[in-house]
Amino acid sequence: MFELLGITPQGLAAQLLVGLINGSFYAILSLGLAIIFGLLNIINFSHGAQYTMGAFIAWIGLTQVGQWFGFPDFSINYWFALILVPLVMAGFGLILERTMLKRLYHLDHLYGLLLTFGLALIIEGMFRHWYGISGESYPAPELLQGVIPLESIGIILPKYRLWVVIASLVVCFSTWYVIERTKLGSYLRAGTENPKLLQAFGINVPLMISLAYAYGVGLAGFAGVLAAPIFQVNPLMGSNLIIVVFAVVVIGGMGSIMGSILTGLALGLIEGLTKVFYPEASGVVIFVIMAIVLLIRPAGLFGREK
Amino acid sequence: MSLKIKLLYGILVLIALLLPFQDFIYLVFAMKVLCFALFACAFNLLLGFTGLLSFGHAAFFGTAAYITAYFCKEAGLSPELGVVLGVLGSGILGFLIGSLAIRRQGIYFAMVTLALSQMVYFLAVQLPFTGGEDGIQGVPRGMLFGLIDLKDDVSMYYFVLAIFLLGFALIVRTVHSPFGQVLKAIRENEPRAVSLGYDVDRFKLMSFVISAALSGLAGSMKSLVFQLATLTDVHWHMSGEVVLMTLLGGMGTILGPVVGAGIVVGLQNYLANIGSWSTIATGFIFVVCVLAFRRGVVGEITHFFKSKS
Amino acid sequence: MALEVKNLESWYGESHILHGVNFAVRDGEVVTLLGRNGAGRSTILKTILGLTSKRTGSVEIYGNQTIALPTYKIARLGVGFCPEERGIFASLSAEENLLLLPEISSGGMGLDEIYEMFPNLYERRNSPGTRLSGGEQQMLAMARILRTGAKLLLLDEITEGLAPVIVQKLGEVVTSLRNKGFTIVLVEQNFRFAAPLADRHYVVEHGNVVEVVNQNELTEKASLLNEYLGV
Amino acid sequence: QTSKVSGDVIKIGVLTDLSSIYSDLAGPGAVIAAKMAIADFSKDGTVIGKKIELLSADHQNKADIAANKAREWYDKDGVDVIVELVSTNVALAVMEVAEQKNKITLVSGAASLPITNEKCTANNVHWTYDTYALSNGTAKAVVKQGKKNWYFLSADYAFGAALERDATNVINANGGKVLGTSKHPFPNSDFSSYLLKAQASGADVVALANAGQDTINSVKQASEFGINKKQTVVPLLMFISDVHSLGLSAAQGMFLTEGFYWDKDDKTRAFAKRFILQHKRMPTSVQAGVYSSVLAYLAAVQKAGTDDTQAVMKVLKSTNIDDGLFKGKIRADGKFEHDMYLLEVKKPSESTSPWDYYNVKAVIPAAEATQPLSLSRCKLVTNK
Amino acid sequence: MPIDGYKDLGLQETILKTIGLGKTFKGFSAVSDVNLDVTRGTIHALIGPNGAGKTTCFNLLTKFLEPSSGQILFNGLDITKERPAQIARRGVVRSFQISAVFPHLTVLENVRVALQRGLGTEFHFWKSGNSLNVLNERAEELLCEVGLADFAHEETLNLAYGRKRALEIATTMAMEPELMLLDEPTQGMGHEDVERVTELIDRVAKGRTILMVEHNMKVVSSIADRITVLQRGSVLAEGSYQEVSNNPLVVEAYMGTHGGDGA
Ligand SMILES: Nc1ncnc2c1ncn2[C@@H]1O[C@H](COP(=O)(O)OP(=O)(O)OP(=O)(O)O)[C@@H](O)[C@H]1O
Ligand SMILES: Nc1ncnc2c1ncn2[C@@H]1O[C@H](COP(=O)(O)OP(=O)(O)OP(=O)(O)O)[C@@H](O)[C@H]1O
Ligand SMILES: CC(C)C[C@H](N)C(=O)O
Ligand SMILES: [Mg+2]
Ligand SMILES: [Mg+2]
Repeated sequence: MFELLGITPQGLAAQLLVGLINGSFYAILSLGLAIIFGLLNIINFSHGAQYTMGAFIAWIGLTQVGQWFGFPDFSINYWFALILVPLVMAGFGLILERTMLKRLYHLDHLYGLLLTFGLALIIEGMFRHWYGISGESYPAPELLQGVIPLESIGIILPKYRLWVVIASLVVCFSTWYVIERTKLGSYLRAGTENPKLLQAFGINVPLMISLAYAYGVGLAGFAGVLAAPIFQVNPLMGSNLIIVVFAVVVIGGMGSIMGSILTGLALGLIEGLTKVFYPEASGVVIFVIMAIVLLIRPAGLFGREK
Repeated sequence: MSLKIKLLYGILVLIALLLPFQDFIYLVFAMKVLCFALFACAFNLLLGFTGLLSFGHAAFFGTAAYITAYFCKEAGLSPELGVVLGVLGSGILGFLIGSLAIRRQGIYFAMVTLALSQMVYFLAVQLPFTGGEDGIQGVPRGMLFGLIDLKDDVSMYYFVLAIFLLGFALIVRTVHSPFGQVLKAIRENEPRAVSLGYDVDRFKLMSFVISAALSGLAGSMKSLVFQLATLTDVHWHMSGEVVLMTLLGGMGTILGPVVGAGIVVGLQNYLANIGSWSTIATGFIFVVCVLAFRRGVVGEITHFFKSKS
Repeated sequence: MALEVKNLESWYGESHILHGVNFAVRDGEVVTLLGRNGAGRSTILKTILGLTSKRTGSVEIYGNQTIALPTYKIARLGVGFCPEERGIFASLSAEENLLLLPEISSGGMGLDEIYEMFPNLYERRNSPGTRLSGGEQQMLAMARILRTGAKLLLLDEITEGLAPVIVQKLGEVVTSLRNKGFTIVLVEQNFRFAAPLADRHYVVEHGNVVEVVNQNELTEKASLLNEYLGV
Repeated sequence: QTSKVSGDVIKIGVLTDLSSIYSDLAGPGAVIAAKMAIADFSKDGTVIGKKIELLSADHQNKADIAANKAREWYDKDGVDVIVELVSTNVALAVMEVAEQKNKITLVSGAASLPITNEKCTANNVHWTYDTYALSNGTAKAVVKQGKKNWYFLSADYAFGAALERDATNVINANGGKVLGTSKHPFPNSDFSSYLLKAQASGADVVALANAGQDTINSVKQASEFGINKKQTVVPLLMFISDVHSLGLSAAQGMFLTEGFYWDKDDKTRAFAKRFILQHKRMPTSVQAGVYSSVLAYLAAVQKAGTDDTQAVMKVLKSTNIDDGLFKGKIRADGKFEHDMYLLEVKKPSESTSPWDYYNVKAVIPAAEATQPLSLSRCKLVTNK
Repeated sequence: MPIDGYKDLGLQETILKTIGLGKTFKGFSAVSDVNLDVTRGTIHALIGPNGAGKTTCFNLLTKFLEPSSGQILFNGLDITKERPAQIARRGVVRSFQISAVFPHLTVLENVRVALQRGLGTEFHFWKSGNSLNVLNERAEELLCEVGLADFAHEETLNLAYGRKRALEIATTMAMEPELMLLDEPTQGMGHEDVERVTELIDRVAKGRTILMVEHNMKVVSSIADRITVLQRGSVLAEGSYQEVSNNPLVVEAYMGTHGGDGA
C-alpha cells in the first residue's frame, strides 16, 4: 500500500480531521480572546478558567442541580446547557467587567493581564477545592453518541467530534461576520483605539465594552460545554490550554477576528501532524511557529501593522 | 542618594549580615529570597528601566541553573567557576534571544520572549544532560576558592549575600550610569532618541543581555543553594512569578523587586500547607494588588511620603 | 439658546483646570474662545462633552441640563466635536473614519458633498486613517462631523497645520455652515482666521473667561486683545 | 551521649501533592491516613514516652519545592521521617536531602523503579508499588492472554519512560512484541492523534504508560473512538480515584495492578470504612501505603527505643510487616516486598455499591512483583 | 554613480542634495523625482499643500522611511544606505511635527542626553551618573540660548507647548548639527511663541544650515532664504519668497488669494 513517511493516506486524512477538531477549540477560544483584547486592551488570562467554568456548570447542571434542590430526577441536559451556560457565563463576565476590569482601561495591558491571572487562580482553586483534581465525566448526548464508521476509507469519526467542528465553525464565522462586516465592527475597532472620543461621537462605549467582554466570556463558556463530553471536566482543563491559545492569538494577529479563527484551525492541523510525525515536539511546535511568524510579520499573520 | 536612603540601605545590610545569628528565620529560606530578589531586580532592569516586558526570563534563570548544576556535579568544578559558566551561558542566550526579540515592541516583545523561552523549556525537557523531569539533583556546593566549605549553611549564606549585594549594586549603578540615562530617554521617546543619533537597538540589546546575565547569576546561585536544577526553573510559571514579584514590590523602583521577592517567596512558603486554598489566596492577592495597590508595596510607600511632603 | 455654560469647573485627576467658566451661545451664532497656550480652551470643549475626569457647574444644551449625563448622551443632543489632536482612528480607513459617526439627526451632508469639499480625502479614501498627512487628517476630522447632522459644532484649532488655501476654504465652509443655521464654538490660535467669522470672542485665561469682545468692538478693543493674546 | 530521641519528640512529615495533579490519589487523603496510623498506634499519641507530631506540606509536584521543604523540616523543625512523596522526581530529590541529613524517607506515591534501583539510598523504603510490579502484573497477564502485539502511549518524562521500559522487558520476556510508541507531552489533554496511530498500528494492545489525568483522558477518548472494541486498552497504572472519576462504563473490563484494594478482605474493609468517614472517598493504595508506612515506622521506633536513623532503619529492614493492609518485608535495597493484585474493572451492572469497582483476578506473589536483588543496580546491594 | 565628495569638502556649496528622490506607498506615490539642493549656511523652507509629501521627504532624508528610488548626498557623500542613527551622527538632525521631548526627564537632562554622545560613554553601564555633570555647563548655555535657563530643573512634562518646542531646538543644537531639519516648528503655538521661535531659529541658523517645513507664511517670509514648493510629491517651484509668492501656480495651489498671511 502507498505510504508517506510511514503513514497511509487514509491515516493522514484521519489525522487531519482530528487536528481540525482541536483547531475548532483553538479557534473558538482565541476568537473570544481576540474580541476581548481588541476592545478592552486586556489579555484575558482567565479565559481558560472561564472555559473550565463553562464545562463545570454544564456538568453541575446535568448531575448536581437536581440534588441541590431536592429533585434528584431533575437535570439540565446537554442541549439546554449549550444555550444556558454561555448566557450564565456572559452574565458572570458582565459582573467582572462592571466591578473590576472597568477600572483598568486607562492602564498598561499588564494590569489587565495580572488581574485576570488572579481571577483565573481563584476560579481554578475553587473548583479544585470543591470537586478535586481528577475531574468528572460528562456523557455525550444520546443523539451524538457512537461513531460514523467510514471504514472503507479507514476513518472512524465519533459523531460528537463532527458536531464540535460544525458548531464551532458556525459560531466563529457568524461572529466574524457581525464584527467585520457590520457597522458594529467599525465601532468596536474605533472603540479599541480611543474609547473616549468615540463616546463624544454619541456611541455608548461603556455598554459596548461590557457586552464585548460578556460575549468573549460567553464564547469561553460555550467552548467549555462543547469540550465537556470529550475531555474530563477538571479544574485544570483550561489552564493547560490557555498558553497555547495565547500563541494562536498572537500568530493570528492580536485583535484580528478572522486571524484568530483561521490560525486556530490551521494550528490545530499543524499540531495534529506534529503529533504524528514527531510527537515529542507537539508541545512546542506552536511556539516555534509563533517565533518565526513574529520575526517575519511582527503584527501577526492577519494583524494590521501600526 | 540622599542621606536617609543611605541610612536605610545601611540598616538593611546590617540586618542581612546579622541574620545567621538567630533562629527565627530559616537560613535557606533567606537564601532563596536573596536569589529571587536578585532575579527580580535583574528583571526590573529590563521592565522598569528599559520598558521591555519579557515573559521569558525563566529561560535565563533556568539555563544558568542547569549549567552550574551540571558542571559542578558532573565535572566537579568549583562553585565559583560553575557560577561564572552559568552567567556566561545565560548571557550568551540573552544575546541570542535578545537579538531576535528587541526587534519587536510592546506586547509582541513579551510574546516573542515567551515563545523563545518555551523552546528553551522544550530543549530542557528533551536534552539528556538536564535529567528531564528529575532535573539535576544532588549538586555539590563545593569549596569556594578551594577554601571555604559551602556545605555549611552559614558560609553559603554569606556567599549568596555577597553575590546578591554585588549584583544589586551593579544594577543600581547601571540605572544611574550614562548608559542608564540613555535607556531612560529611549523608554520615554524612542524616535527622538534615534534622531539624536543613538542606536536604540544596541542599547536595548545590551540592557537585555545584562538583565539575562544577572538573572543567570540568580539561577546559578539558586542551583547551589538547593543543590538542584529542575524544569521548574525554566517553566513559564517562573517567568510569570518574576513579573509578579516585580509588580508587587513596585516596578521601576530600586528596592521594589527585593520586597516583592520576599513577599512572594514568603507566601509560597507559608501558604504551602493549605492546598487549594493557597491558589485561591494567591489569586486574591493579585486581584487586590491590581485593584488597590498598583504602584506595588515600595511604590505605594514612596508615593505616600511624597504626597505628604 | 444652543449652549449655556455656568460656573463650569473641571479637573484632570488632581489638577483643577477650569475655575467657573460662564458663557452662552444662541442658536445660529459663531463664537470663538481665544487665549494663550494652556489657557484651558480645549478643556472647556472637552468638559462640555464630559471628557474630563470630573466637572461641576451647569451646562445646558438646547435646554437640557447635561452636567450629569454620560458623554455619549450629550453627543446625541446634537453636538459635533472636532478634537485638537484630530482623533483619527488608525485601524479604520479614511472612508470608514468618515462613515463611522452615527447620524444624530437628519440634515447631515452626503458623502459626495463632502468629497467635493475636500478632494484630497476622496483620493486617499482607502488609506488607513493615520497614514494621511497631517493636514489631510485635519480635513477628515472636520469632514466627518458634517455628516452627522449635529447642529452645535465644537471645533478645536481646525486650521492647525493646514496650507493657506485650505485655511481659506475652511473659512468659507464655516461661513456657509453659519448661513445654514449651525451654531459653532471655535477654539482658535489663528486670530486672523477667526476674527471675521465670529459674532463674539471670549478670551480665556487660567481657566476663566476674562473678557468678552463683540464683533463690532473689535477695533476699539484691539489693544486689549493685543495685551491678552499678543496679536 | 545525647537523648535517645532527637528534640524530645517524634516528628513525622507528610510531604505530598496537596493541590496539583496527584492530589486526589495522595494529597489530603494521605495526611488523613497518617493521622489514622498515629491514632491507631497509640491512644495518647506517644511512642516510647515521647509525643508524636505530624506535619504536612504541599510540594505541588515540584522537586525544588519538595527539596526545600524537606531541608527546612529536617534542619529547622527536627522532622525525623518524611512519608508519601508522590512523583518520582520529588521522591528522588527528597531522598537526596535525607541522605545528606541522615534522616528517613518512606516513599509511597512515587512509582519508578530507580528509587530502589540505581538511585537507591540507605535511609529509604519504597512502600506501595513500583513500575516493575505494575509491568509484571498487568503486562504479563495480558500477554499471557495471547495479546502479543503492543503499542505504547507514553508520557514523555522519566516516569513514562520507566514504565514503558519495564513493561517492554516483561512483554519481550513473555514472547510479545512492541510495535511502536507515541510519546505525548506531559500533561496532555487530547489523545486522538496518538489513538489513531495506535489504531493504525494494528496492535492487539494499546498500553498507557502514563498516569492520573492523562490516563483518564486517554481511556475516555479511546472508548469515544471505538478503539476498545477492537483492541485492548491497558492502563499500566491506574488508581481507584481514576476509575471513580472515569466512571465504570468507560473503564469496564480493563485490567490493572494495585498494591491494595479496599474490598479485598475484612481488614481492608474495616480500614476503608473508617477512612471514608473522614475523607468521603475510599483510600487509594498510595494512601493505604502511607498508613502502613507510618505505622511501621512508629513500631520500629518503639522497638529500637530511639529515633536514631540507623537504628530505626535496621529494625525496619529486619522485621516482617503485617498490618492487615500490606504484608511482607523490607529488603536491603529499600524495597518493601509484598503481594500485588491483578484487578479487573467491573461492568456497571456488576457493581452493587458505591466504590465497588474491581474483581480481584489474581494475586501476584511478592517475589514476582519485585525485581530480584540479583538484577539490582542499587549500590547497597552491588557493593556487597 | 555616487559622487566622490571628499575632494572639495569644506568648499562644498551644496550641503544636501537629493537626486530623483521618490517614495511610493502601495502604489501611491507620495514623493516622486524630487531634486533638492540645499546651500550651506541658508535657511531653506519646504512648503506645499497638505499631503504634498513634505513630512515624507523629511522621513526619507533621515531614513525613518526607506526611499523607493533616488539618492541622498550629504556633503557630497552618498548616505542613502545609512541607518537613521548613523545619519544623525553625521550631523543631520531632525525635529518632529509633533513635539518630541523626554517628558519625565528634567529640561537639563533632556539636553544632556544629546550632549552625552560626545563623551563616548553611552555604553558604560558601570560608570557613575555623576560623570555626566561635566556636561551641565554646556547644557545650561544651550538652554540660555533658547530662553529656558530658568526651567533647567523642571520636569519637562510641565512645560508649556511653546517651551517644549524651544527645548527641542536646544536639544537638536546640542548635537552640533551641520544640518537641522525642522518639521513645522511653530505649529500650534500662540503668537508670542511663534515670534520667539522664529527669532530663535533665525539666531541659531548662524553657522548652520536649516531645512524646515512650515505653513506659517509670516515665518517663512521673514526668515527663509530659499523656498521649495512641493505639490503632489514633486517640485512645483523654487526660489526666494518673492519669486515663489508671485508664481501664479503656487498661489493657486497653496497660498490662496489672501497670500501668505495665514497667521
Ligand atoms: N489630560 C490632561 N491631564 C492633565 N492636565 C492637562 C491635560 N490636558 C491639558 N492639561 C492642562 O490643562 C491646562 C489647559 O489645557 P488646554 O489643553 O485646555 O489648553 P489650551 O488653551 O487648549 O491650549 P493649547 O493651545 O495648548 O491647546 C494646561 O495647563 C494643560 O497642561
Ligand atoms: N506611511 C504611509 N502610508 C501610506 N500613505 C502615506 C504614508 N505616509 C504618508 N502617506 C501619504 O503621502 C502623502 C504625503 O504625506 P506627507 O505626510 O508627507 O504630507 P505633508 O506634505 O507633510 O502634509 P502636511 O502639510 O499635511 O503635513 C499623503 O497623501 C499621505 O496620505
Ligand atoms: C502515578 C504517579 C503517582 C507516579 C508519578 N508520576 C511518578 O513519577 O512516580
Ligand atoms: Mg488646545
Ligand atoms: Mg506633514
